[in-house]
Amino acid sequence: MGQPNNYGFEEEAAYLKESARRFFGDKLPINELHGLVAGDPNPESQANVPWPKELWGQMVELGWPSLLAPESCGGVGMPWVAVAALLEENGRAACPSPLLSSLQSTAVLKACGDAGNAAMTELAVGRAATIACLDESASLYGQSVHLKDGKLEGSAHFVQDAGKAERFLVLARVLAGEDDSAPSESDSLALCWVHADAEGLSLCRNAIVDLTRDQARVDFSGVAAQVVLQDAAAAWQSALPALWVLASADMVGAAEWQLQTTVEYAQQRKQFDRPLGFFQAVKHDLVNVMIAIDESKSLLYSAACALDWEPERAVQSAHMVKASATDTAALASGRSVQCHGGIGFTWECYLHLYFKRQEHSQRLWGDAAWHRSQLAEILI
Amino acid sequence: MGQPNNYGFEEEAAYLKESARRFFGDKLPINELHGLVAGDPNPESQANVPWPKELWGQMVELGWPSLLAPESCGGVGMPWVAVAALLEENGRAACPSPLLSSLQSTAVLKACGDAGNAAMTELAVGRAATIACLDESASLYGQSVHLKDGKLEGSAHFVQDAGKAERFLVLARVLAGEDDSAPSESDSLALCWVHADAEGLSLCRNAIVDLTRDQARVDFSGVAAQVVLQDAAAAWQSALPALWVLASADMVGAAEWQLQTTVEYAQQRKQFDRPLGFFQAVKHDLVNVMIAIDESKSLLYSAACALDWEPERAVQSAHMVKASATDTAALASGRSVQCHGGIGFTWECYLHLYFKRQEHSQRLWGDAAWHRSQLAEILI
Amino acid sequence: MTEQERKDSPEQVEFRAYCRNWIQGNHPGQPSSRLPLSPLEIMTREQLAYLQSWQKSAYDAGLVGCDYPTEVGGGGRTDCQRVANEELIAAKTPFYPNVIGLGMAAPTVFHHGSDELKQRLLPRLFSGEDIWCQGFSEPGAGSDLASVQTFAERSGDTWRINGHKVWTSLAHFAEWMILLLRTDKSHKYDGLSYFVVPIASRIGQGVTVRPLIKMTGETGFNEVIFEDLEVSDAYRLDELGKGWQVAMTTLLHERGAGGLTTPRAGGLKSDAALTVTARSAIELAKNTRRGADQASADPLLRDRLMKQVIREQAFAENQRRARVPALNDHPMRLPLQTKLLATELAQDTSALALDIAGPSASLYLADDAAPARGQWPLAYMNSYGMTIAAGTSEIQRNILGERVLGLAKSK
Amino acid sequence: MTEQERKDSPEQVEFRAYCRNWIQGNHPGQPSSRLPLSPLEIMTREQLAYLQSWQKSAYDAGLVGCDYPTEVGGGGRTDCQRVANEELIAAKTPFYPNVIGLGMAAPTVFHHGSDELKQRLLPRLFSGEDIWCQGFSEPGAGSDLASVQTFAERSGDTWRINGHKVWTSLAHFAEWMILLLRTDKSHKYDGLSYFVVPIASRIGQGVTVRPLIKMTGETGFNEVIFEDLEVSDAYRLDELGKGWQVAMTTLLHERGAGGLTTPRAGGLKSDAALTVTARSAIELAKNTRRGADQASADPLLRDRLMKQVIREQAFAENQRRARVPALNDHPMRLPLQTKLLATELAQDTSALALDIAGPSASLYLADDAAPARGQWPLAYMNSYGMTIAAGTSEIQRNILGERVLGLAKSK
Repeated sequence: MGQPNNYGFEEEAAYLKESARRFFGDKLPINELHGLVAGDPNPESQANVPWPKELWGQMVELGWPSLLAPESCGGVGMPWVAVAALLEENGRAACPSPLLSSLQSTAVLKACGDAGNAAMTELAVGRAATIACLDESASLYGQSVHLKDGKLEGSAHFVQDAGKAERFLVLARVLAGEDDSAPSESDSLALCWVHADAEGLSLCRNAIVDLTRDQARVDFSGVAAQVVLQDAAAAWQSALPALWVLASADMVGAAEWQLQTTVEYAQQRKQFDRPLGFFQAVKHDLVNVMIAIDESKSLLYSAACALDWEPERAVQSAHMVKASATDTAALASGRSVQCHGGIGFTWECYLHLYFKRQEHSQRLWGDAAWHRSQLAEILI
Repeated sequence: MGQPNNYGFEEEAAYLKESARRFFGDKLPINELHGLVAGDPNPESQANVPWPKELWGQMVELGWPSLLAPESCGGVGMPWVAVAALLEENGRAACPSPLLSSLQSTAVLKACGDAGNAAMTELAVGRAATIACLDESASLYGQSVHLKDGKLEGSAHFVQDAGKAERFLVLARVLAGEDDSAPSESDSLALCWVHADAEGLSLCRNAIVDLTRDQARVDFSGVAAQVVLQDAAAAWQSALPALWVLASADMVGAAEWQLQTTVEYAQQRKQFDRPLGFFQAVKHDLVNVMIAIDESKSLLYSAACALDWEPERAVQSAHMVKASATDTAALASGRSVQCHGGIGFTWECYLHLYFKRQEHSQRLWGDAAWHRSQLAEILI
Repeated sequence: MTEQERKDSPEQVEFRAYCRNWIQGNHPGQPSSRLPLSPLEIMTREQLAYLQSWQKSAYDAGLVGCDYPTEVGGGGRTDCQRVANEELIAAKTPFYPNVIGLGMAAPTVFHHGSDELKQRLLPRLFSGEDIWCQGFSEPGAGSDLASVQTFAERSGDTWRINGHKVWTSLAHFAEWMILLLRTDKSHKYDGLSYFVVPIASRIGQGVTVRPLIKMTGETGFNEVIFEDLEVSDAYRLDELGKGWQVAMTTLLHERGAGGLTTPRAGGLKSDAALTVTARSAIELAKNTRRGADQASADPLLRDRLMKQVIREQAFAENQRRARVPALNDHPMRLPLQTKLLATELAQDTSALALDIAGPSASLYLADDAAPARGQWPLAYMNSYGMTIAAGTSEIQRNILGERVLGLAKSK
Repeated sequence: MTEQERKDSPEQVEFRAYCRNWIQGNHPGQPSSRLPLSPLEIMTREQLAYLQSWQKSAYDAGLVGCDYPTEVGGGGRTDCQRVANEELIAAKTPFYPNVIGLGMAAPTVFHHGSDELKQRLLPRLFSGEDIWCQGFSEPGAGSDLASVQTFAERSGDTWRINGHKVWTSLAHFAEWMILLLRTDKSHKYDGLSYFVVPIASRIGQGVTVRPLIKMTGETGFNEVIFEDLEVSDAYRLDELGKGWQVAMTTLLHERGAGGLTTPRAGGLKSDAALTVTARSAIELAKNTRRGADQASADPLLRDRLMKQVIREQAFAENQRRARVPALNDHPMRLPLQTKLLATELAQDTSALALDIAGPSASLYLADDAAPARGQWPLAYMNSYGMTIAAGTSEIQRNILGERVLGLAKSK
């Protein structure tokens, strides 16, 4: 199966993208976002994460968290390219919400076949969910939570939107024998569905740099788990490209905001009696950011389209876009602050929200070098 | 033993550097060099390497090839920093001569203790020499020439200035047993001294890009060898840092020529009614080249000084300067041509001589990544 | 079915089948001598003759100029050139030699020339019988194109031209030149006009072509000196004083779809020449020994190779996305990047290949032991021609910053 | 014996021994609370008091202002400040808080102030009792310093000052400011004059200090607003209209030896704070798990780490080579690189550290699990303060291109 030239990006996807841009522009202008999340600058203060809950309610009403779920589960069954476009707008708005995490959870559940339907139905009615899968070294293969006799034990690290989630989709190592200490190659992996208020589950919130996310270590102590899929290694593996694509979409959108905001500043701000943008040091920097964004954006729709049309190419396309978007985010963050000069270094300038969100995203779900090394395994 | 603050760069070294600059400026102006080596542009033509032999004669008279040799061998016993300075000027002039190769040969002979004295005495009276040590994959540890019963067999690759050399200093694997096919860890290495006109020795000249060097594969077929050192692995190993430092000096000097020539062009050439250097794209590029050169140059004298004063630091200092100078050469070459625009891309513009010399040097004696990987073995 | 094919119109479906069939029976096979890396590096009459004969046979079969009207020698089809090119690429045929003609002169003459000029010039342009060159750059006007000094003085219906053009690829083989010159010295932009002028037929009669040698040692671009060359006013394109606007048409085609860098009207590479792609660099890495291993096992080289693979894929996807309006906020944002990206990509890929080759990168075309017959150092050096010619990379970034991002002009 | 010591003069030999001995008996030990990364990030009175008390004790012992004449409160020695600083660095003492005073105000006042001003101001500057700040940048004059609009109007021997300064580190703790302002609106450069003005003692009487918060969330730099602040003409440095020349003295000290970036008159880091060095990044890599291995085993990270090691070593060797005339063709070529290199080096090293830390780089100061207590993301963000303040990296490159390479001014 090949890909359509236009990525299968049809009218309904374009409409979704456009209306999402308007939605965020109307409901979450940058000054309001800043007022909400940047109230307490003190870097030594503990994690406390205000976020626009009402907005999330409206997103649920618009059906956004259920876009990916099939109609049989109460979803809309939109193509991946449409969801990528939505998340691009989400990133452009730097919106703090469990939208990305919920859609990523859906992506994993979709890979579970019918076994994922019950959980997906909950997601489709607006239950915020997130994936708990990383160990302390951020390995993707669930080394630190295990499942035994239907109970979860251990800790999942770097869980995104943990404070907003009502459900956790937990990747756990299934212990077969008595020995529950050392993980081994032969352990199987299970996916479990856990309520946030389940007994034995507790959050240890991280104090993070990013003001538009929340993150926690989730501790499981004999938590009764609903097993979605007992032997989930293949499903998990096949869902990973979608997770990378969705995470990349957020970075591409945020980078575009960084570019446009800096371009506006370079048009208005004068130095030596000329607009900043006159100077090639600024102009060429911004052009390089634009080029990087466009490369990532083109790879984004190509990879999303692969998820829709050409799943056999999805892994390599997804590695490409996450590697590219990560580098783009780093470049856009650095250049946006540097080109703003002094004002860009202040808390009152909105840039820092995006700078921090991008830094956060860059190192989640594999950094650029890791994705390139995986790609090399495929292509060399 | 620590290093003197001024690198031990005393008056006689300064005088040598200054007089070398004047020598090359007087005797080998760039237009004459270009006329000599760039007479036949055809890239399909076979290797044919004109070089200024009379100039080499004058260099011998000035005692340059014998600077490193101790007085007991007819040399001058100058410090390494002085020799580095001389080779910086040699690189600035892009001079085609066996000076670098001869001084590198001396460096290896010096590491052989008294065993090297006889050969060093020949070098000191002006016999041009070069090192033959690389196999086809450019490994530094002599895999492809072997010594048995006093005879050399095999081929050394990428031998520099092979067409100019009167002596070859050959690194050869000593075959102990009957089996002469597979090299093994237990083979010892020997250093041998061979006349260029020895029976059984033949050159297969390479057709190379660089117009200011010559290079050949040297084939040995039962060549009677004068063994300088039978068990030479340690001496060879200890001489390597000096080889890297001397090669780096040439690149630093060549890069400075590239910078100054391009700066002059950017001062004179006008575009859009302004000198080229007005535009930050050009100005900042050239500043970046300057910064790179200065880093390499500072590391160069530091490493040369380590050879003189602090041999235990010589290996890491030499890795640093070869890595740095290699990157500097690449940057200076690319930017010099690009900033010149159309004229920089022509044969008649002298830039290409340096571009090609730098490209050649970058990949000799280990590229930048290799030197960094070796440095990491020491420092991490 | 390939991606392209799925969206073919009925006309395209039929034409694609026709092309595929024709190419199968008419592939010219390998030439007797090495072909250059691109049409701009053609060095010998022998190379030229081989390539001209190939272009002529393709034109006769209807594979060149497909979308131009039949009255000017075209095929009268709709969006079919793309189809022909895709099939030629897939079949790895050689490129066409008349690359400046097809990529730049044809659209310029078509949009701005008189009917008489179009009917006279375009058929022999498409067939490759008349090679074309471009007279824009001058010793004093490289990046600053509007400052050209070549001057045409009118007397009745005749113009007398004096001036000096540089960087004119293919001029030594060219019958015709598209020529930007000055007809009024008092206005910088409005003083420019645009002509087509004969070259080969006027050598020694007002035209001197002097080959310049590139840093690679190859010939292929030239200085052209005009001394009292007389041409008729009928050779003028568009109105007097509209030269700058006509030149923009030329450059748009050059920059947009990359006449110099990407196949446009069928400018395809021969199998015999190296293609400067990440794939070729990967092959080189696999065939290069690095100590005990292949160079392709080196983690740093793998990382750099993948960076190039990703940039290449992004470049291809840019071209695809440019045609999806809903995914473009500014219509020129992607097209204006094409030349810059393609040329810097080729530069970085060939630089990487040299690092992969290690000391063997020193070996040049005439050395039997050289990897890829010495074409990697050749490609790396030629890449600077690409990042300099037709608006340096710096100028491309100015254009993008000014026209797309709306930043103040850097002049 | 260290490298430095070998070249000591007899005076330096003796002074070095004295310093070493004094420091041994007077190291202030660890503070009770976290110290900031640099003096410019001092946030609390508690931090300040600790550091001021340390500077005072060092000054009383003769380790501050060593090379200034005794009449202005200095030590009257020759080239001994360097020796004191080397010993302080070796002993890992905390830095001095009055970094702008020592690095910029002191040389400026010394070279351009009246004898009366020098004798009154410098002793309390050296002792750290009076903290100093610098009033150069304005909302409309960042890189373009000569366009400052803060204006002083004369009436008799009194000046009335109105204006708005930004980016004034330490102003919230400062007794004094060095202030570049305008006394004549009709000449850009010759209309500038230079004053020292009181800050803390005039809060509410013509001076408002409003802390700005950095992107890191830290305080530490400020806006200062002057509304009819009246100061005596005795506070002027040098002649009326010579402000630009005086400012150049300030900037030369700032840029040359890097008041903001390298220890000058004894601005040293506390042991408690992270040092942004390749060595620290290597330690981080050794302590970070990456799958089954340490991050320090990753070939790509090793390569990046070594790049930083090499740049750091080159930076140090630049300072050394700058003092060997025979190895310098242009006397300002190396000194003018110092600020640019130091700040970009710190930026790249901290960015690398974040990549090494991986997802843990998300953890900030208040997170117990954060590597290096969250100071790497702090350092990375603060590095942009460094590459922007005191002449952005872009301005530094202009200065180098113009003053060292002799290229045309980019303005």
